[in-house]
Amino acid sequence: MDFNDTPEQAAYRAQVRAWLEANAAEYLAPPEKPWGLDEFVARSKAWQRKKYEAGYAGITWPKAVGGQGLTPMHQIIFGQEESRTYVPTGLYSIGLGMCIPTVFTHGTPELIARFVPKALSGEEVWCQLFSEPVAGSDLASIRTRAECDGEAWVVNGQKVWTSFAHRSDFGILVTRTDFSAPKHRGLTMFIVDMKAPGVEVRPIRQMSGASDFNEVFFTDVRVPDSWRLGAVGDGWKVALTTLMHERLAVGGKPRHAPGWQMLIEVARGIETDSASALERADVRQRIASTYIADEGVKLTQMRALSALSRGAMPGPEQSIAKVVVAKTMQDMAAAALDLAESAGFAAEKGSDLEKLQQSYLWSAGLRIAGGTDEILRNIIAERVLGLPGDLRPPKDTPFNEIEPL
Amino acid sequence: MDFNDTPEQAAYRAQVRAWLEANAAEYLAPPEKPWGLDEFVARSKAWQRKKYEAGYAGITWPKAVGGQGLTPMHQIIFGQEESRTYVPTGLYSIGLGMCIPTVFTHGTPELIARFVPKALSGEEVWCQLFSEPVAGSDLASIRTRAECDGEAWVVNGQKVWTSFAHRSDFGILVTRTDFSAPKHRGLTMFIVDMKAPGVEVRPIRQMSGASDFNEVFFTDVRVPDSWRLGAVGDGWKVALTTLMHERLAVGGKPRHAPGWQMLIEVARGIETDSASALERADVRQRIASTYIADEGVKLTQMRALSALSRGAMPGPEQSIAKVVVAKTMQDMAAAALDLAESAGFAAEKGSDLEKLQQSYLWSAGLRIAGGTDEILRNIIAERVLGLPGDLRPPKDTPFNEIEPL
Amino acid sequence: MDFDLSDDAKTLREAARKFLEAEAGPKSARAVMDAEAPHDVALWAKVVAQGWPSARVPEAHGGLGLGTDEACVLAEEVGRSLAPVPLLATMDAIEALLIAGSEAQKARWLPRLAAGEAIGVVAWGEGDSKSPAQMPATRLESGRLSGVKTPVQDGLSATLAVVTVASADGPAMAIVDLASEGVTRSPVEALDLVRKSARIGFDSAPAEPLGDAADWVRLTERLAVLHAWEALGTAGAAMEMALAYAKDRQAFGLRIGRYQAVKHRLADMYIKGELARAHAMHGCWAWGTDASELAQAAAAARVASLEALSFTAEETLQLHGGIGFTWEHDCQFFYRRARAVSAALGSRAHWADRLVRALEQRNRAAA
Amino acid sequence: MDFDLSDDAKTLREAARKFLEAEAGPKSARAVMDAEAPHDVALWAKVVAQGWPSARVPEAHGGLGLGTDEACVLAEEVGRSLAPVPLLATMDAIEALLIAGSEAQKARWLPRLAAGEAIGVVAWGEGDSKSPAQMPATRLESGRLSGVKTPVQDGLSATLAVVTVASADGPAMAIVDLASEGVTRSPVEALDLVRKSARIGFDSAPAEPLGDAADWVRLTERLAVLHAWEALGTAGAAMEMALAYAKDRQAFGLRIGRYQAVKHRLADMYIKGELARAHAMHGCWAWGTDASELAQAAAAARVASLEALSFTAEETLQLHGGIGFTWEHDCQFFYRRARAVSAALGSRAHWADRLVRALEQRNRAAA
Repeated sequence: MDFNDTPEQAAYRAQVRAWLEANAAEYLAPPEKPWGLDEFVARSKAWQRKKYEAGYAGITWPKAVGGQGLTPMHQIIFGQEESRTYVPTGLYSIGLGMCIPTVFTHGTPELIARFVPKALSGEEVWCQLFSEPVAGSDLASIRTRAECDGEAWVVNGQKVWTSFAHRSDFGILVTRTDFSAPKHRGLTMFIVDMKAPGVEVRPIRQMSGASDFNEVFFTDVRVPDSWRLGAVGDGWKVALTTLMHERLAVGGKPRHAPGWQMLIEVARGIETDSASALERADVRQRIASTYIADEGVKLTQMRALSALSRGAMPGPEQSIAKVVVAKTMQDMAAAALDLAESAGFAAEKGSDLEKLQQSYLWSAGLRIAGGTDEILRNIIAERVLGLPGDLRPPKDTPFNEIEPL
Repeated sequence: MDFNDTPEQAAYRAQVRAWLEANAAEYLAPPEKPWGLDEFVARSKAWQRKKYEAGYAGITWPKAVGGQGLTPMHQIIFGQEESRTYVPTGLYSIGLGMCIPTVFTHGTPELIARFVPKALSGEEVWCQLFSEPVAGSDLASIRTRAECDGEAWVVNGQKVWTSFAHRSDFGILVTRTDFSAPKHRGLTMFIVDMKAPGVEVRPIRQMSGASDFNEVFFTDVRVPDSWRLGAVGDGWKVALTTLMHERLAVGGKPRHAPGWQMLIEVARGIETDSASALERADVRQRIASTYIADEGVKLTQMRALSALSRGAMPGPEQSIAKVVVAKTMQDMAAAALDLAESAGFAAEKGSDLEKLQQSYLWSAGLRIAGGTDEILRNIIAERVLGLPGDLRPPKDTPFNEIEPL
Repeated sequence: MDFDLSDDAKTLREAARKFLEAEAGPKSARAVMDAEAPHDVALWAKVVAQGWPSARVPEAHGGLGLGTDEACVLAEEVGRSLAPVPLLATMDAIEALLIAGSEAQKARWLPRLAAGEAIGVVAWGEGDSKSPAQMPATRLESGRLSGVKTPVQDGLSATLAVVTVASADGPAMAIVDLASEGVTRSPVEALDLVRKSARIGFDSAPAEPLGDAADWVRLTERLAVLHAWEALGTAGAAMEMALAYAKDRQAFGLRIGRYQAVKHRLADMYIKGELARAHAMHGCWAWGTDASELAQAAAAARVASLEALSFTAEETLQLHGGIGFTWEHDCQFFYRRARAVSAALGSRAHWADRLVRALEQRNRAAA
Repeated sequence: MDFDLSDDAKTLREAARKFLEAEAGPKSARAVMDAEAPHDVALWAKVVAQGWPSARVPEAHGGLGLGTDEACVLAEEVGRSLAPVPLLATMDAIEALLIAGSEAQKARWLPRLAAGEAIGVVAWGEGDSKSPAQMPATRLESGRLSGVKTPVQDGLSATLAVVTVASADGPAMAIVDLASEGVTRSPVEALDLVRKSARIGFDSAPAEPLGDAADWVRLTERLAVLHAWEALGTAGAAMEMALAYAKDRQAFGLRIGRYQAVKHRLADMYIKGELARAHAMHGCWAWGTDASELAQAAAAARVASLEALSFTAEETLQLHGGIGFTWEHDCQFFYRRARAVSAALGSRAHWADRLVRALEQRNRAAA
């Protein structure tokens, strides 16, 4: 066991670090006040452009599509170093993490040439148009319709939970092209121009007050057949590529989310009825269990990285990360707010307690987004442990004849 | 709200109490050393006989079958007063609680006349022969076979989890008489003579070392057709009568099982690293949650009694009692043993800690017996809350054609 | 033995439920959340017209003189409907006067509270992390009150406050007319956006002492029971919403209520709710009969109801999936209200500690 | 970065698993449970022949001089197989000598322990409710040891004991040959019926001090790691049994592993096991490199592994239904062993407290 870099890794890390010092100097501390959305987008584009030009974009992607053709360990080293700064990266995490790999896996050479470079350089932003109001966990039950009309398809329907839809240039879109086929077999995937006539984006406000997602409405939107990804009816297979990349992206504790350290600091400042909060056995056990969960996930991911560096593919084992982290955040935030009594209910702006309030709201969404706790436990039970799937209605019923049980 | 008896109830209670003082004088304290099985059976029979003669047996049963025709409140008042003593009653709880009500509900007048009085007086002991090794929670999948042979049936098969089988005179036995009928429709119920040739009883030793249950093997056991309960093929309906009475019998915390009081006493005696155990916040929260669970179940049962005294039937709501109590016992025992460190691992005979060790072993069985935690949650979800049942294979498949999924 | 609510209380509950289903509910809550006004003024007028604020006020003071059963079912129904009116806050203040008020104080305030002319509130928190049993910084000296109470739920609506003040024997109470000089008020942002909170400052404001330190302890026990019923109502409404959703929403061809992960979670909500209800009834009985078990029963009711409410609020949201996390959905009312109920009277851990103290005394007395 | 066991350790693990699957397992455990002998003598001879007791003993003292990776995988495989041999007890004592032994003590004992001629044990509990950090009553004065250690797991098998004694700086260690005069032993009934326990009395028995109080603290950290691996192995074996049963057993026409109540419980076992394994690996690394994180990593490994083991043992039994509760079934081995592992080195709460102490120091150091 060795927590140190190999000489090659150390050299790459040193090179990255030097580049970041030269290029990310303005991002070494958090911004004094939060950026507005316009500024965030502008800064994100500028930063992605810099990375692209310096050869730090698409690190693991094939050279043929403009990537660097390096190993996942290079990607991880770059990510580790980049995350020591406060550079803005979230605008591209879905596009470059999930959409473009789907494009270069299933797209024609023309599509790859047209879309991949501009995505990689940050010039064009991408979003993912999968979920629908009646198709959440059960993605294959989507109802957005695409009908063939000569050389183009006409799309009607509604998508939901689309991050950065209003700032995206293009999206990957899963539609149903055959309602009389069984549920998984009537789907087809397209690239869609988010500026096309008939595309309407409406922000969704979350419980926390923020609007990180959108609804997207499609009314007679025309998509050229040449922008199709994969064969007609093969949309589910194409979507699985995207979802496999989601598995890599949905991970551990969100950066800067409160953890055990904050619980120690909050407890240190509270004198309860019986003792200093930090001395109370229940609080200490809560700190311990938060540490066990959060650090355990980190260490588990390091085990996966070690396997990755030996050539293994990340498997469904990684599903434990979010299921552990989200519930731990929720429980820890609730415990801390309890401990803080009325100060936890009306917390001062910018205080640790306010961060814990946000964490309490945010964690409720994190337990759902990117696979609910329940879906992730099913994945672990079925794909890791080999248990049989839930009993469900036959898979070969035509979609338009399915009667819910 | 009123916790006091009505005048009528108070009068009955006073009468019971006076009778117990006169007749149960030797049972006011626990026995100095535990009785052997023979002595337990002899004392149980003598005590049941006394109750029978004094009119305290079959309190709620119809007078026509030898009962007293009184209300459930009378039964409860008698039970409350009786349980203040240490009289032995367990030998009859299944026979009189579940078997005989099935006999007088579904039996012929001849069967009732033959069996009910001698059961009520304690002369004959009864057991219930339902579960099988492959039919636990899923009772309707039993395989013990009864074949018609003229005026008698020939029984072959195996039952399990039968309390007091070796001390019983008779049992109620559910068999499969038609293997080609759907699972719930090929069953038939009988009375069986436990002393008949071909009946073999083997005790099952539990993890705790005690042997409270038996396996019962049937080899060509002949049962007269006149001892059938209900019609051929109606065994499931008859069994439901028994199970409805089980719901009344399976209840809250077992008498004398360790509760929050013991946790307080154990904690009071322990000085931990940081503080007296009783002062530790985690221990206090455990005491509180044990109290909430155990007293909450008691109070819930009082609510049900109040409803009962106004004529309501006990419903599936009562399923919460065991699911709460068993897990609370297990968690509390584990917490107490943890707290006691090495003294909790090797406890002195007769100490509170030894009782907690026993409780830790016993509670594991209690979470299973009489409906597992999982089955009880299903019952609550489906019968109380009205949620749909688990998706299962069709109910009308012939039993001998069922393929497990 | 009759461990059940009185028939009168049940009748009142039915009436209150019907009234609030028609007049209040999440829509009314959302309207207040989005508005400037700290409560639904029109609804409050109707609630007053129903006579509910006067429920516990003795007839001699212009009230209905009802028992604790009735008070508890009103709390449950307000909790269930999320009705954005200061009814419970007013009932809290009335209870303080009933426990500790002099005849003059009762005569002055009870009729006005009963008639809805005054809106009351009980305020103990000071924006720090103290429990209701810890000594406040607020002081009452020579009839002048100085200090700050925050966050005071319904404090923007109130016209009369019962506040805790330091005394030699522990926290005690003072009563203050919020229209007095030296009283300042401002809104405070807190987790519950419907039941709004205030910061109330007292700078030598005229005030009177109200009872002694023992009265404050007794009051917290009564309020623990009353607000346990509120929590039961809120948890019950959340659970019904989850249940309805589970019976309707489909995933993978099944209604999600068929999946054991969902149905067993709902069973757990029911179990926690039933345990909490049993303790809340015990508390109601102990309060109503002034039984020696009150300290124990009130603490148990509080702990069990907070446990039921927070679990139910969290898992109701979870069962709704993405939609439950949106601003537009009602899940947030329950999720946020659970924190408000906890903050209003001290956390589970505080009350678990009090419960065990009461049990220790009982164990000692039994020994 | 390579956060994985060494290839040598993996090879040893494979070999140990194969060997123990053939030679040990629940049958061997049951035989020892039902027999008089405190361990499986024939199996122990084979284990000694494998050289395992000598794993951590330096080559200079006749051992293999292997690293912590190898020690940990041996602990895991012994835990998995429930092998009724005093290997871990002996490894515990070896670790004590490695940390704190003088050259003379090492020279005298390590070769015999490595060769299986001596069986070691570390004994700290005194039949009361103290943690390993609390002061024992046992005293070492002028080379004479007096006191009682009980329950000592594997204490009936041991020939050499490292025991804690009172010192001015906290618990310290002494080493004592159990064949000495003044040593008495008797079996003690405890929850684990396979790994038998002894009461060992010392009445002015000749003994030597072994290191100082700081060495005891360091030893408990190393043993926390070693026994975390044991717990992982035992939990893993229980889970595999539960998993196999869930794939086979049917109820209501379905294999029970199809029911979410069952499959999600198994997923939770897996999750707890993976978290515990990650911390155990971190602990193994910290131990092997003598890293400053050892106090933190060892405590986390202990807490996480106890949590995984007790949950897995309890729910494995539950998933088996009635059969799991019988004497004849193997569930009881896991259910009882979980208590033994907890008792062997102090409870979760004790180690959670130590973990937080280590984290506080780290937080302070970072600030």
